[in-house]
Amino acid sequence: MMLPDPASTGLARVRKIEGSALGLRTPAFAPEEGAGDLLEVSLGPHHPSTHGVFRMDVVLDGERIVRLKPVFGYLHRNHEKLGEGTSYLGSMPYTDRLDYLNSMTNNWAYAIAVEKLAGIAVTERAEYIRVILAELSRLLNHTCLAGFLMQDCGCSGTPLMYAFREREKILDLFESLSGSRMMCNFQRFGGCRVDPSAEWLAATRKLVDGYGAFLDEFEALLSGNEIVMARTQGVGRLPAALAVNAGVTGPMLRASGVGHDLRKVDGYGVYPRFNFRVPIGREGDVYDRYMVRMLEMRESISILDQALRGLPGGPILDPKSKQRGLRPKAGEAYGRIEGPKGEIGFFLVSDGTGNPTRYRVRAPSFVNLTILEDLCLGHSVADAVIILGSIDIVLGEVDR
Amino acid sequence: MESPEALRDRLLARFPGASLELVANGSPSGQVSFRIDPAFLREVARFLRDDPELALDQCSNVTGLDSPDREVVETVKESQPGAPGGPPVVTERKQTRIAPGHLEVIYHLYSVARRHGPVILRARTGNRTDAVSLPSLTPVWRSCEFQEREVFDLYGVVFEGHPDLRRILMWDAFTGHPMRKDYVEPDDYEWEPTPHGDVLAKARRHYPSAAAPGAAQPSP
Amino acid sequence: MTLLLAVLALVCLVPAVAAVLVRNLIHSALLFVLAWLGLAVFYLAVGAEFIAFAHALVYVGGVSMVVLFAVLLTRPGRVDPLPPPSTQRAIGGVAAVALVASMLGSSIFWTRLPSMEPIPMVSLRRLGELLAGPYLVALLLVGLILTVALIGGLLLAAPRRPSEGGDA
Amino acid sequence: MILAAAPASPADAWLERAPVLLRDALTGWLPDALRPWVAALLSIATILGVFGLLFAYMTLAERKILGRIQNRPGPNRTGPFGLLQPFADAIKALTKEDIVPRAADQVLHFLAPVVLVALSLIGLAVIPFGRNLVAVEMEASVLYFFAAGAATELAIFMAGWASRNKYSLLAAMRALAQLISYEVPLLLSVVPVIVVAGSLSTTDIVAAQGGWAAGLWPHWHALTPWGFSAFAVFMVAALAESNRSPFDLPEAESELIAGHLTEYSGFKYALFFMAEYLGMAALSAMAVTLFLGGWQAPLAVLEFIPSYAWFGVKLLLLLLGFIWIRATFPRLRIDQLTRLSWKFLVPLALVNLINGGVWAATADWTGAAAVVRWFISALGVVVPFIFLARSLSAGYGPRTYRYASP
Repeated sequence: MMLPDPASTGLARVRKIEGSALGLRTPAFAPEEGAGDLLEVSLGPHHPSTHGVFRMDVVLDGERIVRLKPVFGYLHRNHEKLGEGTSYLGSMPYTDRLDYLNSMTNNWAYAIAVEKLAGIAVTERAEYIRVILAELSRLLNHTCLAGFLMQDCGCSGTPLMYAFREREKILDLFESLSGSRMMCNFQRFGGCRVDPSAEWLAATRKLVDGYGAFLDEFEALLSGNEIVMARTQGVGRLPAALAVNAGVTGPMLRASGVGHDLRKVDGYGVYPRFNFRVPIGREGDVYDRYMVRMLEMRESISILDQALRGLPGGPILDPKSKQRGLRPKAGEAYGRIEGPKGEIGFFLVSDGTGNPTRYRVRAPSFVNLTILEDLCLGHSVADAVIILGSIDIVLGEVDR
Repeated sequence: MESPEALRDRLLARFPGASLELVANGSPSGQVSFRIDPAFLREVARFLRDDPELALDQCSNVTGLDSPDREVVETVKESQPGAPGGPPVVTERKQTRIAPGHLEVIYHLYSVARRHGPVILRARTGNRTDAVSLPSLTPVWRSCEFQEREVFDLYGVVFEGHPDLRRILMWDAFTGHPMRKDYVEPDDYEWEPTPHGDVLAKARRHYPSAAAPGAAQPSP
Repeated sequence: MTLLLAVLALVCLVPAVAAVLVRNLIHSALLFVLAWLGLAVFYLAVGAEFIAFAHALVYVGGVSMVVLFAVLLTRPGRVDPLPPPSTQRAIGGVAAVALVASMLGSSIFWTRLPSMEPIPMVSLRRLGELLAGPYLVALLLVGLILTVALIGGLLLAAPRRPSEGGDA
Repeated sequence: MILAAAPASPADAWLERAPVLLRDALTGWLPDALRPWVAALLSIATILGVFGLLFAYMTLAERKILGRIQNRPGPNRTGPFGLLQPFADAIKALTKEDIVPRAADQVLHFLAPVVLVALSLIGLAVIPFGRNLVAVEMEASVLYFFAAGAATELAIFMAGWASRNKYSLLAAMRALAQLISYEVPLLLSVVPVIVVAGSLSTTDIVAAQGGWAAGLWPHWHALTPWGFSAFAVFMVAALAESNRSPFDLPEAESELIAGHLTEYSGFKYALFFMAEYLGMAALSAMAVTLFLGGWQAPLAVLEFIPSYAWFGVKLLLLLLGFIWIRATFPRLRIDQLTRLSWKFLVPLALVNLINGGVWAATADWTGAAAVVRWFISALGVVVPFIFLARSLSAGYGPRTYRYASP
């Protein structure tokens, strides 16, 4: 067995947050006190459960984790620097590659930031289409996540395959609308690129109507499964105060019992017109994170139903809005929306030229990873894998 | 939430001696920000977090911003006494001057409890070379931990009091800060130069010290 | 038969000696497993089927696991920077050989075997009846002593973590 | 076959005696001294051939069934319905490069798969596959079977430790912990069968399960309350012993890459794969022998079907159960795995020991007393089960969720 030197690996570092009892109980690490042999294992970057090229530098006492450092950047291509060298419109397709499961919401977040920066209004019909696509994207993301999470729990692919069957249907919709399954490049400043046809809307309606039945089936198989509950309940508890302080957003924050949903808080787009609820958890453990997403999908179905029914006519793009050669006045804007993984925001600084001087992506996966170590300490390797799975990261977004 | 001006006044009253400046925003977004003296940054941040009316409990976004040194061309008017009795002769002379650059860190604060925001804080380093330290806000908001590491990695701002300031996206042996405006990207992305014609020539240009045959490892 | 016994003796003794000599603890544990297996085959060769299989089950299946676990879980002690001087090693070797030889010799020369009559074959059923009948108390006592020893060993070996516990 | 023409005793049927006749035909011309040796070799060859083919088609069946459960077709390119897939896999495994890590313990790394396959195979020697089909008859054959199987995890440990890979090492530790935990309920669940049958010999145990109550209800052990409980404990422990989902912790793919298999490739990897299936088949065969009446037919009228066919059907059904479970369940965590064994299976098996003893002591109860006997035995299963299951699943359960106030 390998014995890491505690001084060199920084094991003795105890992290604490000032001012309040926010800090999780970080086991004070004392290598000389009967802790047994320590084993330093590098989980990743080539590991089946790290959801991409991601590494966890883990120090184990038996199977108990006494230190865990996330290491990433393997997919780093300096997305933000690319944004500085590209026109405002030119960055739109790049945003697809951030969270490559949810290009629709990435597009929307970027569009909102630019619209704020340049003061562009969005047409009514486009707002509805955006909501429809964003909620489809949310369904897609949460379904996939549930499948991946179950895979991390050790299911032999069955839930994942069920999830992917539904994902394919949504991807087919995206493809028939935007021409691409995953890299949609769909939103524009002040609206969107293609007007959905009546057939597309009918197909979407069919999918939305059938999705509840899929969720019922999925939940009947998994949510009450004894082993799933035993594996996920009480694992990776995240207290609400720490979650807020650590900038955790999205379903993960809500699982900890904080009813914070930007669709309600910011009320962007036309979300205030829809009637939906925000499910929140109590324990903040992996099971809550899973269940909050399952319940959120039900609300998404309701939103989709309302949006499809209330979809107004009219143009999808303000004819006065400018796409190419957009030169916003010097200034800055931070725009954010509630992406499926949490708050996705874009911070843009313009100096009056055609390219932004600063193009910053606030990626939810990246910020949510901050507390990975706190969640995993004291748990076993098997738990670390599902805790990571329940955080829901996409490395395209973490590494940028 | 109170208006930015009112907040500025309140902060100034609470922290006398702090230089606090309201930075206007030319864009329609209207998101104004506060530029704060780094010496007071952490105190102000903690006040903003703990003040019951503001309760800015979430630091959503941490961003670096690079303003390189730039040449400023100024027109200097010099008046010399002209002919006696007559008006002084004004000569205009163009003078170029190097305005020192700086690195800036921007924090976007929101309140989850009271559902308002953003309140934007900015702090500047002294310059871009040796005085690049700023106080870390990670002790105030955990969400700054990785984001400040990223700013350190990509911009080179050193955060005092950060618990674990290491590179986060680039590898540990990397030198330089790629998000700075004056960063020049390498000609060759191969870590070990391949000894083949053009690539070798490129590598020589890029790693002059290692170009000598037999050099084990290029050290950029 | 003698040839078979000689081969079996080799199969038992060579791994046993090797187990003592090799430096790698895991290797010596596995060599012991081999020696135990040889012993099981020996029992089988002399017709004690039950003992042979029970021996394999308990030693190969159970004891070896515990030994391996113990080897893996114990913290390697401080390794001496230098091996002891050769004179010391020689003295230690001679002492060990003398000790073993005297024990073996005494048991071989001074043990009085009651008779050289062939031992009657005991059927498995008879063995079970004997163990569950006349020797039941003895069997239970052995079980009790082993249980007490096991619990005692656990208590002694359990790591003391005063501040630990809770929801770990 | 015409029923009326069936011979008086099913043991005399031509099909039933076919394997024996075949053996006699093959060895009949040999001198007497050689005959038992050649017969033994023939048994070995038959077991190797049959179980080798079973392994090949089990892998295919597993992939096909998993595929169907997961909305996909499974292998269907090689041969009709993918029937040649196992052979293609075998050729691939044989021709692949065998990579051994430089730091590995070369000898143990090589020995581990060999030992594992050998140990998985030798247990099959004492299984009575049919009325006259048992390779080795011995008095303590049940004990022999478990003694042979006990060392399999030792081979897994060797593989994990010799690879000098941290994942493999963790897998080795897990394999040890799993073995120590599950060997106990596995053996304990067998003891009542031995008590009731009064023998350690597999042929005697199968013979004890012959006959039917009221001509309909076979005397199989699994069809009595204590026997059902023992059967369930045995099968759960067998799942763990053969490292199958949901107890596949040593090779937990989502946690330890492939555990002890991480550093194995090519044919050695295939040997591990083979050992897994052979072990699974051996344990299932033992379960059939101990609890499901071995080669006995379920109904008297069905006895015209040869006994080895019945054995095969039962064996395949159990193997199908293994596959089905793999497709359905998530994996347990190591502490839950050991807790399940020590806090649930072992107490259950211990209670069942008494239950089986009572059953054996009351063997002469008839009429109304037999109903009482059944009732007592059922009580001895249900009550501890409810009690233990409650304590095992304490602390978790379905939850209700709130919605944020707008």
